[in-house]
Amino acid sequence: MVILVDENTKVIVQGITGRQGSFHTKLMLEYGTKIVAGVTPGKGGIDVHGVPVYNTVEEAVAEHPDANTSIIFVPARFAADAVYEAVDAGLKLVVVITEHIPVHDTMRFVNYARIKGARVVGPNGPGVISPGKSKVGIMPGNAFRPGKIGIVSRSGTLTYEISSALSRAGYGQSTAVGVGGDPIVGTNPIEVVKMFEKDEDTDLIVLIGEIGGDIEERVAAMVAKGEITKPMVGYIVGRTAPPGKRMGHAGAIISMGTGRAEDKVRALEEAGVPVAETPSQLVSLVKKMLEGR
Amino acid sequence: MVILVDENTKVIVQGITGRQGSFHTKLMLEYGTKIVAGVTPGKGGIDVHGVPVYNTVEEAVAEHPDANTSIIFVPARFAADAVYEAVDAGLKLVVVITEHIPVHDTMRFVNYARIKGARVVGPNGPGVISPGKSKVGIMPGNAFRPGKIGIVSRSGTLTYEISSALSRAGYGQSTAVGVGGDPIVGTNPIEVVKMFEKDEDTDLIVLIGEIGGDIEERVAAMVAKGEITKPMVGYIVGRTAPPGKRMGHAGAIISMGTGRAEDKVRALEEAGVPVAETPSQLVSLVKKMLEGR
Amino acid sequence: MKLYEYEGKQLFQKYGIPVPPGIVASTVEEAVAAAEKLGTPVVLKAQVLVGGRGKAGGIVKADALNEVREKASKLLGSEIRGVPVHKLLVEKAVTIEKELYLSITMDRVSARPIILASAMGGVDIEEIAREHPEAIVRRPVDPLLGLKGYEARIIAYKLGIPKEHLSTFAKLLQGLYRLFTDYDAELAEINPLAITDQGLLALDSKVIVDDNSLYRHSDLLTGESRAERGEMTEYEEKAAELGLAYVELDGNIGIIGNGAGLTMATMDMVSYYGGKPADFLDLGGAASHERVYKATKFLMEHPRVDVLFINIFGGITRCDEVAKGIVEAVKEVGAKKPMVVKLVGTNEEIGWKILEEVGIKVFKDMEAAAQLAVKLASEKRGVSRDGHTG
Amino acid sequence: MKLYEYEGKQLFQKYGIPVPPGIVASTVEEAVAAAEKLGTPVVLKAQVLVGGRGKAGGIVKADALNEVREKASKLLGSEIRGVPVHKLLVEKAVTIEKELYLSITMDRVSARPIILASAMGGVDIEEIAREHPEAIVRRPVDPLLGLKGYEARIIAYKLGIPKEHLSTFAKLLQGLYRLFTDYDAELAEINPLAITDQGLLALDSKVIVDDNSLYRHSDLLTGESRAERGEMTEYEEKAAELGLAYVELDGNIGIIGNGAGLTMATMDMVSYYGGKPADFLDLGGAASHERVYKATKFLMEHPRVDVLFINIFGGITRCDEVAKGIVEAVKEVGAKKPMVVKLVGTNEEIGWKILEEVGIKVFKDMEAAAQLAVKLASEKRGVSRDGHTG
Repeated sequence: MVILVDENTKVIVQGITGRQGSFHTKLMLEYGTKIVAGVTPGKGGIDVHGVPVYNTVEEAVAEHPDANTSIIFVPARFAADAVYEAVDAGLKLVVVITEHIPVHDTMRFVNYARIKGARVVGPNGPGVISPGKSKVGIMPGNAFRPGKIGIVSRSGTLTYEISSALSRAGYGQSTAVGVGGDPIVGTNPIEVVKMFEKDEDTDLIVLIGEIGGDIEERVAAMVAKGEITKPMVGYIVGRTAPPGKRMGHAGAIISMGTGRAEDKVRALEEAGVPVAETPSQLVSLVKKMLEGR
Repeated sequence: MVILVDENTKVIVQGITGRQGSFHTKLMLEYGTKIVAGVTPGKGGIDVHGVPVYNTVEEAVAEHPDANTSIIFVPARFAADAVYEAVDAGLKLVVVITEHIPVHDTMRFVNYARIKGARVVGPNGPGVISPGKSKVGIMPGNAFRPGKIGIVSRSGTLTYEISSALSRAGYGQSTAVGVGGDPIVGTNPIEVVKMFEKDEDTDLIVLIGEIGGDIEERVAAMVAKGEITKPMVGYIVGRTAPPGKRMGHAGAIISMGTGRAEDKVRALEEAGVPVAETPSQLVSLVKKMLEGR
Repeated sequence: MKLYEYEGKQLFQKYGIPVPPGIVASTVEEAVAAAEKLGTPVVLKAQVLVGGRGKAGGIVKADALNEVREKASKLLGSEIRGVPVHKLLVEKAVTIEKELYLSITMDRVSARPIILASAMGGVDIEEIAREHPEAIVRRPVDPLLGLKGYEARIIAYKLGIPKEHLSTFAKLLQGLYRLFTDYDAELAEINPLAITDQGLLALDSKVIVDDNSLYRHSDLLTGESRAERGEMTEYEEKAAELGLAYVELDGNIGIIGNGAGLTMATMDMVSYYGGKPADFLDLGGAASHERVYKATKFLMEHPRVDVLFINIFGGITRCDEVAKGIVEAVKEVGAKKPMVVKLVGTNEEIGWKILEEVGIKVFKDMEAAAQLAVKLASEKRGVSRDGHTG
Repeated sequence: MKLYEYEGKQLFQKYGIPVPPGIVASTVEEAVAAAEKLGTPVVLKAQVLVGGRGKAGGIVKADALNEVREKASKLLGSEIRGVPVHKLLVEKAVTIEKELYLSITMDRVSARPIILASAMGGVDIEEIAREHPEAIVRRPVDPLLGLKGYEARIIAYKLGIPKEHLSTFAKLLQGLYRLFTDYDAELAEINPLAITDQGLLALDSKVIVDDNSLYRHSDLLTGESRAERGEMTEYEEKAAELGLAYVELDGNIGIIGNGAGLTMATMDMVSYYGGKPADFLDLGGAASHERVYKATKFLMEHPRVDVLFINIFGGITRCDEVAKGIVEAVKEVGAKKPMVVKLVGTNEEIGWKILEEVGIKVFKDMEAAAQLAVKLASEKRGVSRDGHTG
């Protein structure tokens, strides 16, 4: 079953004529993702890597009524508008790659999407991949392979590093979700963990967290309450980060007494979720948990 | 069955300590309306005609979880806030009596209520009465009696005049809805007519319209298309009103080529809805239609 | 409240909507100075709040300063459709390539703001609607979210706005929407919105602000009265000061009702029986005797009113209060004009008694009362005519 | 961007949030003049962007002008927690009856603004949260609708605000919410919000504006650099100018990674093996060789860095580009400092070859690389110590 994206995912690329949009459209097509249309205002009529381009999402959806997903590469100042356009056109999954979107914009479009029954993933994230089925994102496809591990992560590259280590060790992934590095994201790890819990194609959940906020603590609380029953392994980065400083991601900051890595690690461990200190330890923990069953 | 309000309606009066709020609370109680609580910020703890008063609707609903309806008497500047408060507290019907509410405020709270699954009736209207069951409004109860006529009207006093004439002639009412005299109202005559069409306690619909907008024309179109099958009688006032002038009601104005009484009358008559020229004619038309069946 | 063209254009500028360079002038000298500053040719536009100003000669072009002087002298102090011209907007003339129509108003059915736009501008929207309904783009806007950029672009594409003006148009429309909401407008209209040699320009403005919202727009209040602005007659302004909902009409039967619907029904009925209403005057809900007294006195003193027809349904309004108010007025002003009263409802019998004591006949049926009022009015006109000829 | 207390209070005034009368002073004379104008007693408040300013002596009361002179002289030019004091806010002293806490920030779980309020103000929210979690009122706000009046009142009731201050509190909170959204704040905090002899007053302000939104808040940009404001170190500002996401730390192992998570993982691993990271430096996605060159050169020239540890996972980023950038930097600066590179992923073999050609050893395993970096760093410190002692 996997989560969020699969072989039925039909994608519209917003900002397809930009450098990033065009480049990743090519990579997604190569991966096998079904991209049905692209949108760039004023560029309607051309095509990009064989994908027809429209001026508006409304138009693109009218021509390609099977479209159900959008991936957004438009610049930060215009990204919120692009999300509204996708949601209003009826697309039910909107993956926002763009970084540096003002967080108040994000709060508004995330709440708007909720009202309209659509889901946003991101912003400022790598997107979603269900290996072998669909990649709606910018992750390198070769770091992933099909399997039974569900990965949810606040980080991009670290996820690739870990999934490729898991892949090498023989543990493929059902779906890997990069939720995005901003303080406010459309889909947070709590929600993704719940999806994995229900997904019959996922046997074990890898939670890659970092400093900032208390989402990891809340996942731990869900595990402690028995709401999550699948085995889970954690990895939390930023143990050495000083408080009050943003570590690259806008969301990676210890502030107002919350967000410390040590609190997250403790909460997870107290809930029975082993937490790795290095990627190789993480692979061993996964191995141990799966073989221990 | 009747529509909107009945014996299960449990009312919270917002602005209960004001002159109007207190006076009409008394009249509604005398009519038999089930008023469970009142709200006036800062006046929590007192009671008005035996009705306990709270500072907030949240508190009133916590104490009276059976409340499902609100009637609002608060001044125009605070009325929008009162509607949000009622809707957020989970009340599903909000009757707004207040007049002079800025219409942009109304647009916003009407759309908000829709999203939250609540219905607004009004503003600037007399409210709703289902004779013998419940009166959530300011209409004189003795002008109405139980029966099978559904009345929907943009006017207050004219409705009382007509319903009392109907009552005297032996035609009681299932429900009478005063939608309000503003250009934007929470529930328009189209919606009320649809409710009457489905209501098994309503045999005939009386539509009391006036100049402004084209809602009456749209009702006529529904009749013409066969979407409304119950007998209907119309009465449209403002035949002698000049264009560009507001006739008392903010919504009663002929502008931008729409809203003329003659167009409404023509549309209704062409759809087969007889339109009265005077209240006594209206009673005769009702008589004829009901006896002709 | 309707805004003058120049007031609307000041708001346009505040919201980034481009308008031609222009200066307001109250005197001929100011107009000439303005034209000199702007450079000729200019357009002189009479600032009056009536429709069809152009056809009535309120907009004229002047190619040179002496022409400005001559035409401004003619316009200032003249009347456009009965409204005196106190101010001119002197604007630099532009070369128009194409005229569009753009407005935002309220859609009663969806309870949302709605954008109306057409590539056929320069004429009334009614005319476009009648003759080319398919040429109007209609798009309701979610009032909780506002107009999103992509929605403005969609409208631009539908109007066929040329590529070079697309982003200006989208920004302009978003500005107009913000103006519409920030200023509680009932209508914000640009007609024509022109593609000119100077780019996209709003050549006219029509902004109507919701009277109920004026308390939060004190920047719009100029101190000029509604009568001075030509939005109300002198009597309407007087009635507004008394707190009465009153509209002046041209008949001779003075009408008082309680409730807008009932009052309009009263007007209609008078007309149905062959009479002519002199006004619409709605007492509103729960009218006190003071209010009734004020309204009655006001109409009794109105020169055009020959007969008074008072039509009351006493629901929350009490008939005894109404009767008391009428009697107070009659006692003060004297019963110079015949009066027909229909009075039913709460405390009706007390009310009837109060009125009958001073010799006022009371009806229970509004149709019979209307017929009598019409009859009395036609007699009065007869008398009055006799008086003049006699 | 963090705002100074006085900047935050200027915004407060714009949004109708009452603050004590106050004047900013950059010199002792200005401070004395301000105190004279306000009337003593006054409070002198060092304008520095660090926490715990009060405990560090940055807030002092002065009862008379000579005391103002004396204390302002001491404060101006001194350092509060390492940050030099350039400006004082001179405020009229008030008598405090009660201190409350009030802030708006973002709630990550609900993706909404959240109001935090407590009747126990004057101390850090962390302290209240730790010791009296039940004393904090939390209320998320719908960002599409904004904070409604009734919500502000509910919070007031929950805090037990005295009746006479209820409506001021509700207006103040709505003002704070508008400020929070209008200025894209991550945090808008009033601590303490005090009930004083002058009514409700915001005695302090803490406003943090989202850096990503600064393009729409040009009114906040004072021309002062982030380093001058004490928000960044000199090197952080330099890195920002180079477009690098860099945070300075106090160790000696310079860290470069691609991706914030991987870079933090690299720091953690260095620490896990006993080393001390000198920084966090994230190249971001799809880094070009120019970017790698800049980052490498920047750290090689940083005085505190003894060893460089570069940890790259080549996904979209190509390993050959990374290797090229490193070699460019080494060629320019010279290989004065040992360098450990872990490089895997897209085009890794080309990358390895490029690096090996200049004698840089490349790892495929980040843990082995981290261990080596730590070892080299401790040797280097040894050498360096030897150098000093020798």
